[in-house]
Amino acid sequence: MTAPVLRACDVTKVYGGTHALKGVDFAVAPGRVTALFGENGAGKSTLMKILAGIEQPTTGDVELDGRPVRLRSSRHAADQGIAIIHQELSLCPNLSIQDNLFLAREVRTGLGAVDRKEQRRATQAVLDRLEEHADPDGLVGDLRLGQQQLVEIARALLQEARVLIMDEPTSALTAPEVEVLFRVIRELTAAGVAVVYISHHLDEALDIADDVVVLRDGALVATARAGEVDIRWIVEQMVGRDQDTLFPDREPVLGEEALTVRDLRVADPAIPDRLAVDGLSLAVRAGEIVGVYGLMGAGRTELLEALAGRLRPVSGQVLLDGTPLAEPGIRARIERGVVLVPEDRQRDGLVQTMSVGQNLSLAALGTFVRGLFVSEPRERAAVARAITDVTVKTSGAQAPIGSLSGGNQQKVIIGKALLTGPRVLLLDEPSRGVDVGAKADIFELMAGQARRGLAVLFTTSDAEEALHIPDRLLVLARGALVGEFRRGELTREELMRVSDGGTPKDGAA
Amino acid sequence: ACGGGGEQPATSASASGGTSAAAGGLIAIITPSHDNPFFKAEADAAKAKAESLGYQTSVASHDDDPNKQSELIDAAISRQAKAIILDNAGADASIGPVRKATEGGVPVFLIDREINATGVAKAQIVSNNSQGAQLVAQSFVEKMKSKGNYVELVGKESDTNASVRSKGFADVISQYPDMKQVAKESANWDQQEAFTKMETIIQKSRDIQGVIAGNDTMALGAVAALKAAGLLDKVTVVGFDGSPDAIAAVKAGQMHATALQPAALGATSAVEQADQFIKTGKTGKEEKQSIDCELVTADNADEFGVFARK
Amino acid sequence: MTATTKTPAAVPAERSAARARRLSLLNVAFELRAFIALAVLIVIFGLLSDSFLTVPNLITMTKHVAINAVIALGMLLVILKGGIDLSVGSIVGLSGVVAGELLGGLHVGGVIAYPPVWVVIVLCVTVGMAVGAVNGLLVTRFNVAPFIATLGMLYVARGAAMLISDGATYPNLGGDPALGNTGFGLLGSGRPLGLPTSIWIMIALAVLATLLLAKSPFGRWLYATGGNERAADLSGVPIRRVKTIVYVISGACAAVAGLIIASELTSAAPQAGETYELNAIAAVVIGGAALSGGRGTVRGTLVGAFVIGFLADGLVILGVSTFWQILIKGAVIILAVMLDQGQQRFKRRGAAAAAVAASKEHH
Amino acid sequence: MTATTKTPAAVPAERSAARARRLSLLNVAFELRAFIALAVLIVIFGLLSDSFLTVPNLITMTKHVAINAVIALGMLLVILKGGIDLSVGSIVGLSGVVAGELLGGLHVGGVIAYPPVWVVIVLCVTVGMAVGAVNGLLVTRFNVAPFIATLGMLYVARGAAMLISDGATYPNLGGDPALGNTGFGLLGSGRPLGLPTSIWIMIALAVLATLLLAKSPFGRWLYATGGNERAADLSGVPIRRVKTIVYVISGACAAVAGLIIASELTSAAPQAGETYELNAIAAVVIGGAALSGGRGTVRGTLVGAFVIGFLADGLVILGVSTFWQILIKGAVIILAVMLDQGQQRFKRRGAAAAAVAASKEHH
Ligand SMILES: Nc1ncnc2c1ncn2[C@@H]1O[C@H](COP(=O)(O)OP(=O)(O)OP(=O)(O)O)[C@@H](O)[C@H]1O
Ligand SMILES: Nc1ncnc2c1ncn2[C@@H]1O[C@H](COP(=O)(O)OP(=O)(O)OP(=O)(O)O)[C@@H](O)[C@H]1O
Ligand SMILES: [Mg+2]
Ligand SMILES: [Mg+2]
Repeated sequence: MTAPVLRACDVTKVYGGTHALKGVDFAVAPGRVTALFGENGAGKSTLMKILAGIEQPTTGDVELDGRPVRLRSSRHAADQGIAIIHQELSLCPNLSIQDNLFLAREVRTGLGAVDRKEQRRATQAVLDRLEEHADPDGLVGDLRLGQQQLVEIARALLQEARVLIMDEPTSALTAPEVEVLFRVIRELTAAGVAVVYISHHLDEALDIADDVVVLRDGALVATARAGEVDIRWIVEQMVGRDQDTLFPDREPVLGEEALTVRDLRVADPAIPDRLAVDGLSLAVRAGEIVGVYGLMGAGRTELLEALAGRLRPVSGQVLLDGTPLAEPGIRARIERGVVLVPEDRQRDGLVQTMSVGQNLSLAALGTFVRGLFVSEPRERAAVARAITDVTVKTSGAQAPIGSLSGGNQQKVIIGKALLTGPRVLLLDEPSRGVDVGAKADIFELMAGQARRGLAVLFTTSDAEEALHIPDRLLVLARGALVGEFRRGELTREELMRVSDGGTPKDGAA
Repeated sequence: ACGGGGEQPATSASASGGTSAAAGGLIAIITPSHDNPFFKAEADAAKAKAESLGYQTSVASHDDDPNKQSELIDAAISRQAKAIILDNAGADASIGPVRKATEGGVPVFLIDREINATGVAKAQIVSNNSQGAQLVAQSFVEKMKSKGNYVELVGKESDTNASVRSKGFADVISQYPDMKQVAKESANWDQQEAFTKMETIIQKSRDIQGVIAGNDTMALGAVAALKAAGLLDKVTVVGFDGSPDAIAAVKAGQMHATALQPAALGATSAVEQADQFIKTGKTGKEEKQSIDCELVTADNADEFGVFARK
Repeated sequence: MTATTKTPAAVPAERSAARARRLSLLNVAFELRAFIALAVLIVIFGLLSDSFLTVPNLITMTKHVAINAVIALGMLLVILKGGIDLSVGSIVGLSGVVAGELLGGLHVGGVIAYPPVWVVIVLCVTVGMAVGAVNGLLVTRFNVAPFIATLGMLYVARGAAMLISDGATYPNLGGDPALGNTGFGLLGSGRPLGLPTSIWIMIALAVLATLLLAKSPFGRWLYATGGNERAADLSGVPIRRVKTIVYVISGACAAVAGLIIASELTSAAPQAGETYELNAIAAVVIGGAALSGGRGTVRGTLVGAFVIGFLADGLVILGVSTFWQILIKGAVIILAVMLDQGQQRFKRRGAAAAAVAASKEHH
Repeated sequence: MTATTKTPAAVPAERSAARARRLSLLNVAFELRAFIALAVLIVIFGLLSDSFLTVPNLITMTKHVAINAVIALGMLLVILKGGIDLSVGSIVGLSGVVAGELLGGLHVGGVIAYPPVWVVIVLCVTVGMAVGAVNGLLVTRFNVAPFIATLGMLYVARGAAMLISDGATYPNLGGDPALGNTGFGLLGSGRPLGLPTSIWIMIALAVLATLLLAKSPFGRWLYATGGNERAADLSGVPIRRVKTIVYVISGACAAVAGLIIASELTSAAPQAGETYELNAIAAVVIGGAALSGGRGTVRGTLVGAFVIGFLADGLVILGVSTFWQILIKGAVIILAVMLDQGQQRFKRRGAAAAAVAASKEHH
């Protein structure tokens, strides 16, 4: 193996109370693709941010070409030839594609002005290379998510870096777009660029990788040559424990049909040109856990948000216990017993300025009111019960919500939803970004609620979860149902094929 | 037609913004904000007089912002007004704009406040602030039997009239060694601020026998504070302007005196001189004309109306 | 590191508990910073002037504080929501003018009706609430930024006050026993139990506001909306209603302040209340509220109002020139908020340092 | 749906191109809304008054617009960043006072030096920039919210202006040929090529600002910082520098406006510029900028300044009472911004309708 160009030596990173990285050694070699695997929250992005100068390690060093460097900022790292594609899009929606691509590294004319012509030419060239037909002067905010991700990729390519870090570059890309990206990656490695590739699509990542590195709970647990390992091995290393304890068996006791959805159409709130949910019908019975699997952008979030009353569907019908949920609005749905645990914890789930207890009781506040005021004893009792029910680890109801770990924050949000006494529990990616233990707790919680007769509908991006947790799995692609399976009916490979192959309507597009 | 007040002569029945070809042309009347009744009275009087002489009028307020005043004068020039009747926004800050108007062919007739230059405006018809202040101060001293502690409330410190009046007060009161000024605060011509400051001053010492204020609004604020503190019987309050509210307070025995500035008189006289100037090129009067203020006390309060003798 | 007999899990738990205790002590100390600022002011002025620390003077100053405090309580709710209300100063003027107009008699079909004082008060507060409702409507239904919506209403309400009064001051709001509309002056000059009515009003509103914020569901909704509007929405909080209501309350508070002023002076001027919005905002922010919403208390806001009011009166008592008064006020606003920022940073740094220490222990 | 011979892929592409064209036309129409508002004003005033649409009057009005426009250009940059600058009005006053003080002579060790006019101008602008730098420092280093930092500086700068001038107005800034410091008046009264200097200054600054925003890297950085500060930071944009610079520029613009006013009046009053910040903010917002940052243009801001200026002057020419003027101004601000919101919603709704149509076609 050639000498590594960039290397992290015994790096730790602490955020508040969480240890995101625990003494990790990691190296990338020129001309090779290193695939980094790990569960949500394993610390992949944190490690990459440290290598790209965005975060400083709490302890440990970064070495470039064998010499220790302190990468002060992303700009500083970029100047050293390290480029990164961020997991979360970091584009300015109010600027054009070319402005985003050249932000802070504008091409200047002799007079010091931005050389738009040259920039446009270069932008066109890099877009062509990615086989993306977008106007270099079009606003980024007008692009669909996948195109934005391509812009993010294009920006990194333009830097002609020696080290290119790709943190989930394909989460919103279609299969043909991924093909193009892989071609570009191969061109880059042929030219001696070191590439780090992170993706939750394990087979895809294994496909492009030369080396494999697995992180678990902030520690490096395994490294290997790509040719020597298979997906099964990677999953084992990632999860680090028997899958059976994570995915307990259960025997559902099914009741009547609780939630019925008929021919639902929902416009994408970000890009109204597009229907995020396109003529979907489904049903969930009391006591049943139904999973919704799909790639990013499949429309799962919009589906759940429409059911929860946040988005107003373009057309279609939603029924609870056979009666239509006619009244619009989240409040009305909560009163009828339909409640959502949102995907984005920080943005939609928690009120950061409030305590654990206040967050827990927020949605059910009305039930504690006596006379004009919230009855403190009632609220306190309910909160205490919820904390034990959903097994939140906290110093008390008074603790600020920010002091909890991600998994416990997620449990608080679920607890908040359960305090409303729902009939239908909707959970959008309930296991995203929570650690293995909390994940098991959350699944156990879902199972417990189903046993008590709730209808549970949840989404996931994790294939293992999709295969093992739900009694019934719905696979979504581009807003439409492309498959429905009972537990055990489906293998991993089949799932990938179904969800990835585009909608049946589009055929082999 | 919006300022209200004043009779509408048949010749100018149309809205005031109409053609300047009609009748005798346009006279622009510019005063400080009409939320002070004094300026409103003055503007109303000028407007009524000008319209009775067959002129169009445009009434505007500069809110004591010299820049806005300058803009209003610009507007008058570009509309080729025949004359500007101006209660200005600062003795120094107004010289430039007045000169600009004169050079632009529009004669300016100043009322109420003078500017620190002569030969620029055609007339400066101002109430004699100094005389009025002395008049009030004299009466104040007499009522206080030439001795005692008193408070002075000064107007906005950037306003010339505030300092002229303050100096007028001092010219008189300083002759009486037993008159002791215990506090001097600016209340920005404002009633609520005068009220608050007076209350605070009372806290410093209740041993106060007199309050002399730069205008009636502040005097009335002081009256309210003194009344609330139960001191009004023992304290002599005097103001300046002769506003209807103050005259009512004088009649009610709450204020001892105020100096009435004959706003209407100055304004009508300015319009008459403007008319004269437009027709003959001369006003026939000296530039600086001062109109004496009149002392209003309980003895003669009934004789006065809205900034004028009845 | 020294060896320990405790289980590894127990160590960090205990440590972090100790840390939390330490931090919360610090927090209390800083929560008190507005109090500290106030205490510093009181000590300085008390040393420099004999008359400052007398009971009557403290009562008078508190009376002055009351007007700003009443407006600031309404403003606090708006700021907790993450908004701002620039129109309160104009509402103060409008409310007084409406009182003046009503006490002067209503022309109803040829006859003049003189509504009793309580009706006048109710109507004035209603006018304030109406202006607030327009603010709320603009913000919630038409998505106009609060700054712009209330800036527009600043002009509209002031213009309305001027038009109603024709720019004139309403003198003599004492009413006439013959007409049965006396008593308006009591709001300003009454002294139940030895304290001016306005102080009682401030106390009553502060108690109400505290109950509303700390005890009622609405208070919780408000904090949630200001803290994270999207999360509040998803939890079923009626965020539009919450937002509209805070503007209505703010308008009502401003109207009450307008009534107090008019009553104290027994006269109402349409230009009353100019720039009062700035004082109210300053009080709320000095009291520790975040302009971004979700953080702030009634107690803090009251202390903020006291800081501003005592500063102003104290400088008058000391005879400091008006010009210095302006400059010092600006400096105090900035310093108070910098102190707040310092606190936040300090808190964060402390937490990070503790975590690193804990992490070293691990190895 | 009717059959089509085109390939399935081509249909949506073409459709969306057509839709994009339609939308962009609509967009231009709405971009023009401020122009439309202006045009409506001009037509109404032109019909109601003969003297409105005369060349001298248009020049005069533009001269008045220039002062607000100069301040608004600086404000635009601050608002593009997502901030706000409340201190500009006070800087206007401070700048004039400093000019007055300097033209009156500097006491340097017993002798009095009279700096030439250009030195005076440079020093005044420097003072404005210094106040802006303090704003920037407070915002970037001490994390004080822009509203509060600049509110504090509003008082501090005003107090400073009052203290320097002792509240008095500086008369007669014409200078003295014997002292070699004449020419200050030209800034206000000069008429190169027939247009007042202030209009030329406005044009020059507008051109500079356009170049800065549209052509320079700094402009990109500014829009990026206002649009997504985190992304800008990650891309290596020096966001602190960008933020500080916009406050400095805003301070400089306000100082220039103060100089123009002082020069026009050949006198400088310390209270000059009160509430000018509100007019500047209104101009920027009417011109289509978002207070949240990242959206706004020089052209729009100029048109906004013209709307406000022409409205004020037109109402005076029509003889509308001052009270109505205040009210109408507020209403126009709100309406202009509601129009903007309407546009955004319209855009979204139009797109949603198109999406439904497209989906129906699919089936
Ligand atoms: N800014 C932050 N503040 C606090 N905690 C953080 C922060 N960033 C990351 N963490 C925590 O650090 C841990 C590692 O996060 P990281 O984003 O590196 O995971 P990841 O492996 O990239 O996960 P994913 O697959 O979801 O992207 C998580 O527990 C996360 O909650
Ligand atoms: N990282 C992101 N950055 C910006 N916008 C995003 C991001 N992720 C999602 N969105 C927006 O949120 C909407 C939610 O749709 P999304 O793509 O999440 O559908 P989904 O099927 O729920 O997929 P997933 O749950 O994997 O995100 C998208 O249309 C997109 O506009
Ligand atoms: Mg990650
Ligand atoms: Mg989703």
